[in-house]
Amino acid sequence: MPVSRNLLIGLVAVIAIVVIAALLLTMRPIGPAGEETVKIGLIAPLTGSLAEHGLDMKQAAILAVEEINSKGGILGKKIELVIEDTACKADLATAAVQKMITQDNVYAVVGEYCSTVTLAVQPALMESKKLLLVPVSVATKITEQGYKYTARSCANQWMQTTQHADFIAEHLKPRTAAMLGVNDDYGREGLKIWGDRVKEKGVRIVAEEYFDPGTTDFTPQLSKIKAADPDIIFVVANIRDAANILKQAHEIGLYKQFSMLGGVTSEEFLQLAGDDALGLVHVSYFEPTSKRPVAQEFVQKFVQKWNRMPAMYSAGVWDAFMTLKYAVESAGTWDVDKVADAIRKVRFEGAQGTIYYNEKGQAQTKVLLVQVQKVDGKLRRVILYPESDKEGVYIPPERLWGS
Amino acid sequence: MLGITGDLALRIAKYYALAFILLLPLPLAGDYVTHLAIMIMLYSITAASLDILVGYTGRLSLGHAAFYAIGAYTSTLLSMNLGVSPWVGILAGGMLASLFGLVLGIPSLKLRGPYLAISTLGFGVIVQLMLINLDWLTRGPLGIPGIPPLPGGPLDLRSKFSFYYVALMLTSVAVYTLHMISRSRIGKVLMSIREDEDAALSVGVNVPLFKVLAFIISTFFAGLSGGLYAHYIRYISPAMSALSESISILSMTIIGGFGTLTGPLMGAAMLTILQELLRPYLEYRYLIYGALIVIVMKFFPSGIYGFVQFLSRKVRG
Amino acid sequence: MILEAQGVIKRFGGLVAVDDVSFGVREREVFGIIGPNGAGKTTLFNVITGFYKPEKGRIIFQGVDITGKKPNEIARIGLTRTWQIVKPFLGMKVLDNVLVPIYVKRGILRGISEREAIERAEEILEFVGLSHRRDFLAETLPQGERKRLEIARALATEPKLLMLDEPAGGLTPTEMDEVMEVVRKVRESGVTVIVIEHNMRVVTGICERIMVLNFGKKIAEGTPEDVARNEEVIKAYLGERFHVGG
Amino acid sequence: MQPTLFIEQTILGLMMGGIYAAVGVGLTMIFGVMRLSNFAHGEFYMLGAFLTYALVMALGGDPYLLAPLSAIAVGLVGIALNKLVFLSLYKELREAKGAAAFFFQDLRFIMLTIGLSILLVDLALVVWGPIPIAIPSVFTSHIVRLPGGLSFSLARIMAFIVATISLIVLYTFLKITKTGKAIRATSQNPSAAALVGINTYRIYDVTMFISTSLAALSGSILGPIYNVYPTMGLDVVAKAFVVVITGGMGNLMGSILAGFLIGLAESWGGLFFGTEYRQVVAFLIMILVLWFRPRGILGGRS
Repeated sequence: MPVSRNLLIGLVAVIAIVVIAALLLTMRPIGPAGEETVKIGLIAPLTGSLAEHGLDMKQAAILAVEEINSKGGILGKKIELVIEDTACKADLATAAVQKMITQDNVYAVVGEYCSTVTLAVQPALMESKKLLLVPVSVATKITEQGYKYTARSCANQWMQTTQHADFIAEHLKPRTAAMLGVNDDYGREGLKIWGDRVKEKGVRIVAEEYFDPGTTDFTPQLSKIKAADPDIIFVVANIRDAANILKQAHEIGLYKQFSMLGGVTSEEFLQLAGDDALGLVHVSYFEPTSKRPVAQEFVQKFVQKWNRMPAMYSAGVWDAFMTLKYAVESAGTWDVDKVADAIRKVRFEGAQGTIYYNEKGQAQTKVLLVQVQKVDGKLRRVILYPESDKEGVYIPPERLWGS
Repeated sequence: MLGITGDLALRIAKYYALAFILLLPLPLAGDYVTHLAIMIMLYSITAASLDILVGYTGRLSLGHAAFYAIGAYTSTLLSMNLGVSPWVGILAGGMLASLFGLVLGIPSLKLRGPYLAISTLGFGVIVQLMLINLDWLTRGPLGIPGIPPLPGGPLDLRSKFSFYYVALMLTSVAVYTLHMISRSRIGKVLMSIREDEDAALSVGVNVPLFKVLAFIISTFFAGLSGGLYAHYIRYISPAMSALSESISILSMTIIGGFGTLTGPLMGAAMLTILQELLRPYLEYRYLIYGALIVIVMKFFPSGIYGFVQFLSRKVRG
Repeated sequence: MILEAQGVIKRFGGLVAVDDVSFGVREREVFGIIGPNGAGKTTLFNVITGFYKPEKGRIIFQGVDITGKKPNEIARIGLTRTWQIVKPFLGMKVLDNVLVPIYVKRGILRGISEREAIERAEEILEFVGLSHRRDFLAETLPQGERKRLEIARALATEPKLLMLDEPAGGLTPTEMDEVMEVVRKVRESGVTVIVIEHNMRVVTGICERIMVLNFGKKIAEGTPEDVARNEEVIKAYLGERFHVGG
Repeated sequence: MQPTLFIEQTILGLMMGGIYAAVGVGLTMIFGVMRLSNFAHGEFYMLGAFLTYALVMALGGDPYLLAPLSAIAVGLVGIALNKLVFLSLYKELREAKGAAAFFFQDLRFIMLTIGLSILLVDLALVVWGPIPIAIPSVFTSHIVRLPGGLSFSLARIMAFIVATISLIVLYTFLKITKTGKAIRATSQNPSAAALVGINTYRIYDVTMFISTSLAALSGSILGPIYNVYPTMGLDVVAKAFVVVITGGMGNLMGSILAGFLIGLAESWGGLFFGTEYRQVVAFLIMILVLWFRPRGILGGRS
């Protein structure tokens, strides 16, 4: 067969594919006529190795939108939720966000879980003047780049890690510490901030270990830490890894005080780790047991709808939607510049506590420190700090383990 | 030149020109479609470059994304740290990528089949881990935001509309060049290695040299497209070198139809578009995506290209 | 002497595949290597053409020691082989099969122009009688034509010495005659030829001198008639119920 | 450095090596016999773990008792997939001639198994959800203390024992039974095996069964230790390939040896260069081994 005919077939096919797809992709879905809605996008990892967290986010977003709409929407407009999966991949996420901007014409985007994805989609959103409400990604940089349309509704890495480090240094008074983190942006930044902070307070770092994402066996790292014999072990990991780390630490006889960041605040974590979680001190920016009425209401609605306890990521997403609601209402307009200003002025009761933002769009949420203790024979997080929320006192883990 | 008659070069160039003209009005469909088209073009360069290695030389690589990442990082770091023009940076990225291609190509000369595949996989993982661990150089796992856009003189290449035309031009040139290489003497010699290494040796082909050359050519273009990606998205991270990225590039090459060069273009277009069309199904969509890969590969060993040929034969009777 | 082998030894583990073989090939002759299966003929070919490294011994081609050189280097100085199980570039066109060695020989980047290269390839195809298959994929050719394509591809390297490994193996009598005709023409064009062959009709038909191998050792050398009368050869072949001249 | 740390790291490295070997053996076997680089191998590991979980929920009892059941079930799934997807391709492959044709068939198989892997991961995500599941077992909470401050959970020791036993059983099966010998014959030379009357397609079924059920068994015995989630297979398959390649594709003993080698290399590499370089060390070891022995430590098929 002549070369050129094959080539022609090929190129014609490519063009045909692209053109047909362009037509398909630009077709706008036909919505309910008459009713005016505003679209809000949610991007989250619904597939891939982080899908469990995407689920937390998706469920909270659906709940928040239902809640807002059932109370008449925002400024009389109902919210329509557009959910896209990113699988924590930058290329899928940028395409998803581009679709939201161009095809769905969303007003704002809530997301993402992975900081790397949030950073990847940020320029496109900022240039097309869409609000980016970050409910989970903690990388400090996200709100440090001076973007007006970005706001983060959860504590960032810097806030939670420094406050955690201060608490540990002041209340637990360790002389030496070991650090163990996932070898990605979350773990690296976490260990750096925490290490520098506790060193200032005279704590000596005796081990700094990393594990790659997807690791299931942490005993080699834990064994090195055991040999360094620290007073406390600081761990940055997500739920799945954190539970395994605690289990395996005890397995190889490493019984020490562990402390972690906020990523482990969920019921699933306690189920996975079981009694091995006893004594763990960690950050939380949301406690489902909180007595505050707004939190109570959120938890009750979440459990009613999804039949499970909300994780802290869910609270972050909920508060992101509420931020939008209160900001638009206080601005009295959907004008994006005015709403962006209003976000920096609102102050409201959210699931995580009183929410207000600084100039950079970073929510000044309260960082709680909790310890996993047994209350009435059940594992529970007991708030140790700050004083205003205090539910109990720190108990050295040896006393909790009994023997 | 290189065994391509001017006649053939011109004839193929005509088709590219035709495709170029036909694709000119695409950005009118809006930024979303434009963005996808740009991504398809960047993937096209990468998948076509991989085809030189896989389809023409018969050397399987599961680490091609590493070169894409190396190109992206080189161009980014040069332009951000040393103030080098991104245009020069992209070229430097391609060259550094092909230097790494050389580094990978030489030790893997003796390896075949799955041994080569897994070694290249290992190379991809090592590059990713180095991008993470050497944070004094690469700024670590969080990646690099705020990469400068390509300078376009009067054009603002931050806008997808103008970037599209730059990308279309560059992609046409890059893919046309790859096409010419595949049709050239070098291409034919590479094919002879693919067909039978011993036979190629016995007629005087310096097999090791050409295998390494295939790596160098292939990785150069992967590096180029990585650089373009960096200045387009303006954010890069070590995840660019992940195994999943290499697998998706390889999927485009194979499912499109390897050893044809137009096949990988189809693969890049089809798979990118398919992912978008399946978006509404959220977490269910990979059921369909995976099943489609299985079906295409089961029934059309030469990929979508083979399928299109099959159709065109049917049409012509 | 265009080619000289001196005391070549090749072992595989405990097995001595080629055992101290020495021989010489004169310019412009057709030299046959025969012997029962497993006698070490193909191994000897592989040693001469650089695919195997001998444990001992030297190969001298046109006065140059080529022992231990790489196969492609050996091919480029004018010593080219074919394969017992033919290895045409199946997925490429017949013309391209022949073009590859021409490019390699005459220069990939510069040297021969494309028109000249194609003309040359067409000449060679004409020479082996494959002109009508010029634009076919090699995989569509029947066995006899594949054998001739293999010879054409080897000729395209412009060899001074052509080594054919069973060029008539597995062919029908008609195909066999075609191949023999090609070999004769090759020789007439001034190329020295070494042939491994099983079929004695072919051997006696084209070879001037013959060497016989058995269990890796050279047991006889001479004209076909001399060799046919050699007792050791008869013994070796009778073991295989093989009749000389059959 | 403390000697106890070195000893403990060595033991942990060897234990990891045992796990790598257990996952790798099925992979190397399927390559040896069927020439199939199965990128979906990890998904059978994952399916095994999930099925065991489902069985524990349905029937009660300990996962370590139910693991064989789930392994057999997954093995049957393997056979079904083999018949549905691969069998006809092997018949086509018989017609294939030339190095390039085989290479292209390999590519096709690799892509097919990648597609299968994507499909199966998503299937698990849809059926069981993304949240990691802990399988309760009496063995996980029992910790065995050894002298010198060393200790391991009973589950880990169980896993090691089960893996060892299954390897021994497999080895004996291949050595003494008729089917086993037929498998080895097919692995060495498929066309010769067919000539002497071995039904190679049936051998492929048996091999698929053994390979997938071994993967499932590994998943079932490791699930209670590491928890169960849809992408758990992806986390092991790359390392399994590294082990199998290092040992020589198709070489059972090679895989086992390479499993321990890579396990140790990772442990010691983490000890000397820092744990962030564990994987780098593992991959470099593989590349080094292949530099000197392009077909793995003990040599394998190409």
